[in-house]
Amino acid sequence: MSRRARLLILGPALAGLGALFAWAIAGLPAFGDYRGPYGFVLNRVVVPLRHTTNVVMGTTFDVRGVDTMGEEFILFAAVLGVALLLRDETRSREVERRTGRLPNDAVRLLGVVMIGGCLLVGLWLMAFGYITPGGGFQGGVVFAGAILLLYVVGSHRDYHPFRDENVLDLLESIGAGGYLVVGLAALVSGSAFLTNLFGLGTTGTLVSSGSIALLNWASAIAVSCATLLLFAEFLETYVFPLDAEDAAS
Amino acid sequence: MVIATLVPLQFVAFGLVALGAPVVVLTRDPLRQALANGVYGVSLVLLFVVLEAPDPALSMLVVSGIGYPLVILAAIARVRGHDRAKKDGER
Amino acid sequence: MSYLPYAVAAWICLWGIAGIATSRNLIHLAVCLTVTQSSSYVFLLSVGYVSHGKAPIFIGTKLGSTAVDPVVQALALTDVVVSVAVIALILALALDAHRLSGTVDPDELVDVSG
Amino acid sequence: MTWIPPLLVTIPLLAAAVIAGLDHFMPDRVQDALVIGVSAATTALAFLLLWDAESHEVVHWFGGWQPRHGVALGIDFAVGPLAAGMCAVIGLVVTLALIYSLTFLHEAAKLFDSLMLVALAAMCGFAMSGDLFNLFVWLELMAVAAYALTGFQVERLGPVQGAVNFAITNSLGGYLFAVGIALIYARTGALNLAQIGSALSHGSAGGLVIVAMTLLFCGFLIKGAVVPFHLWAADAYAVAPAPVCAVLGGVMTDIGLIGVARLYWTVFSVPFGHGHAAGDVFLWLGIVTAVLAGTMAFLQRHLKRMLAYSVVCHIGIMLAGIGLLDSSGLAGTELMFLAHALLTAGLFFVAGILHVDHGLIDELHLRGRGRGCWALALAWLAGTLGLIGTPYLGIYLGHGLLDAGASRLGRPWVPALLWFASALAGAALLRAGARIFLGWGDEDDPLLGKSIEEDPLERHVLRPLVLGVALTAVALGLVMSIVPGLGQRAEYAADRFRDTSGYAARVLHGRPLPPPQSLPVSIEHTSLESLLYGSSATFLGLGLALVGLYRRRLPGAVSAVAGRTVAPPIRVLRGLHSGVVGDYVTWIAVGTAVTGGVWALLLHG
Repeated sequence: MSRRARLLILGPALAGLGALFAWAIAGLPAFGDYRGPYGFVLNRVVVPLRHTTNVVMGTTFDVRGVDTMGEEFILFAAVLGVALLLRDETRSREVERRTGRLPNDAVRLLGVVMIGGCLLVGLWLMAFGYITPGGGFQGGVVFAGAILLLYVVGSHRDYHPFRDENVLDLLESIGAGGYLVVGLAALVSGSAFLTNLFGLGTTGTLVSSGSIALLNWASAIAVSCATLLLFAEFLETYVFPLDAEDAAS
Repeated sequence: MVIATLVPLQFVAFGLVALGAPVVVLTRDPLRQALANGVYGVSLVLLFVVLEAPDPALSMLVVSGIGYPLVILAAIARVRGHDRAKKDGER
Repeated sequence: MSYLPYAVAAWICLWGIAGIATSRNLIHLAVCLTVTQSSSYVFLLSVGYVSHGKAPIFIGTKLGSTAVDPVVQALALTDVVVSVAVIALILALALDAHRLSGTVDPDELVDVSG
Repeated sequence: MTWIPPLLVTIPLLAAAVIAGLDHFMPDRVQDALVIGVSAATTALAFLLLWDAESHEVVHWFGGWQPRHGVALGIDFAVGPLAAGMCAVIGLVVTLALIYSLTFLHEAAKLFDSLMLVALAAMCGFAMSGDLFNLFVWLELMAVAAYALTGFQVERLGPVQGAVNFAITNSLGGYLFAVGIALIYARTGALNLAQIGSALSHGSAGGLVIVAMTLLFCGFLIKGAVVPFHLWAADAYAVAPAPVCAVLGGVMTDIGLIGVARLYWTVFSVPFGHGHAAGDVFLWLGIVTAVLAGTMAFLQRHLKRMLAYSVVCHIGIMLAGIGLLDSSGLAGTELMFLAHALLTAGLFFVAGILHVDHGLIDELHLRGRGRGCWALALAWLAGTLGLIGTPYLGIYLGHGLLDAGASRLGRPWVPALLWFASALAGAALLRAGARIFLGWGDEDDPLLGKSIEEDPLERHVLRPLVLGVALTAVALGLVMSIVPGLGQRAEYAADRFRDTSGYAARVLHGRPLPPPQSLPVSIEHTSLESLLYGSSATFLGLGLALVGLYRRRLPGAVSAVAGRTVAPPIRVLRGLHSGVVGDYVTWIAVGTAVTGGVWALLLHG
């Protein structure tokens, strides 16, 4: 159908949807008047039962840990999918990669400081996720971002060991598979899948919360590698050579 | 029962998000849209913070600060690079 | 007034759908999809908000003090990851489309129909 | 045996991770063996689970978070015979597809195998999950795997277009579903399906619940390719490699319907179960889908696209079965799912073999080229008759149960329309078969649109292997109607599936199931009516196929009248399937708004 016809049909349809939304909203409890019970119950039981101060992370990695397992694999499948879809692109682009080294030492120094900062922030987010806000996903993305900065600031070679996709593939699988293995360990020992088996430790410390910590680290590894692999698929062969070209002309 | 009202800061955050969405959608140029989407992402982060949701806020921050821009910009660069290469070829 | 947050979420959703349906560029369209999805985060987090509640992180606050719903936050976290996965795939497809047909306009990207 | 349900998900996922991680260290043979072994093991476990679920509800609370005082804390897999049966069929189809692709796909095998296993795990998780958000997670996981698999053949535009349309429409469906979750969560404060149901049993079910229901169901209907949300399906299924088509068309689309049934009978039958309004919408959507897609199938010349529309047609019939809202209809849907999954997979396999043999996928180009391939011809013909529902073949028994349900509800016109639709889709397949394997009919037919060709993925396959897989799939699908005791068990499974309060008691309070009475092991008989319908649908299909083949030999007056009356609507219909994703999204918005509006009128007050 023509674009005009599409707009003519879309308009009333969106108006109808808007009316439905309005009707639904009229029946919602007022903002700020959440009535529970699910969230309230978890706020009460998770800290004493799991020795984690961050109930959101306790929910993500323990009470609703299976959702997070699915989430890890959504990212995992997306990485595989992007690799599958872009395999022609990377194959046809056998041109040598230009390295475009940044000449200015001051810029490099700034970059190194930023990388150090990002790595630390990433690690901190991963490590303290089940105590304060943060966690494997956020930390993993920041960590991957830092390694990518290394690629931008440093020469291509600096990035190389991390960009070796065999290693990244393996690490990602260890992360995602590790999550499953922690869950299966509980199943083998006769409890339910993903049961928190390990010592719960003291609330508020890094060794608290039992297998939540393990799952958090597993997903941190998986997310870091997945993000790096995604970036590698999208970036490595194109953007930087292009920039170097721009700089040269 | 608590009478539910919006704190002023929440009001501002919701307002920003409500403004941001049409701006992102109506910016038809992908590069500018990527920029607008970044600003929209920040307004979502602010909203999540004032809704007492630090974990989603952090997650949104890393996604709209690192994740989205990198893939979107890379895609734009590739598409433009192809176009340019093709133009060069025609010449 | 107390319904404004939900109205904002619905507003975002409708704009996102309008953007997807009328987009002339797959990269633009992918971003519009994330806008539509952001509606679900806004809905979720607004729904779980408790007036004068604090974040569900109990450091230095005693257990049982008013806190907002942690469940919707966990759901929003998962939702964010889903959006990254989907945008990456759609952009990869956009690149393929561009490589094969020289365009990223979904209206022109028609190989078979009917 | 509550340890089985998580294994159905984790075993394939773990294998996917191992394959992706160890790609460079693992010999190809080992990888092949691992993939097929894991998929077969998952299938075997699903059959074990099916046997176990006969006598009780297999409930697994992840992390050991059992409900406290009837409040669910964690996520559960709650498996009755229906869900377990679905998992078994899913596993079977995926295993067959993986064996088929052993020699069919050499390129990018690691990525392909991993993604297929991820899809298998996600579908099993979806069939078993008892938690609303967890359903969303599995839905997205299977979708992400499927988008990439659809675009597998990246050197052609068609697969990219199909994958783009698939990805955008289904992602939008997922987001509508997520908004629906937020709305229903605001009302009930629960995510466990049984608990949402019990929360809805008190208080009024106003606009909020109706709108949430609309968004949730529309999310599933987009996945399930129901009119007007079906437009992406033909684009996507026509272009994926044959083994992927078999999985997508055979089980992944249909699973959206399982979502519809699960959601209706655990949640929305509580507030709306006293009337028939919710079901009537499904019934009508199903009928329209079946007839429209049957017609579209008849207008195709690309074999996989024709099969895609045939899938959508049967989706419509199955949705109508759910829409009857009784055990008979649901049991019919269940049996049709089983037979349809295997038969469709078999026919996609045959289309793939033809494509490899001749490098062609267009019915008209293939005319007469299949002469002498008796095994292929037999598989195609038998599969088609099974899909039409010729008495005691394939989907027949399921259709028979559906007929019985419809006439018990006093709607005898429902079966007539549905049989007509399956005859239409079957006629298209019969026509193609006669043209390809017998060389009948004209060489060209402008009715079928412009020619479409594509290069096959692979030219050197181990033919006995792929042929054997195709024949196995068709044979298994064909005998579904005469497996002794299957019909009775399907009805028992449907009874249990529909028992909303019983389900809630078993899941939330751990109440044991009363010991089921022993079921007879005999072939279920159908009414005389169904027998007549089945035979006449077969003859109608044959007749229509002949008309399609020899259209030009009709008397001039007949074809003139037909040209005037039939041509304009066909042109409109083709125009609607425009292949443009913006149009598809517009129709999704229209469909959601209209569905919500209808429910608002019927259910409010």
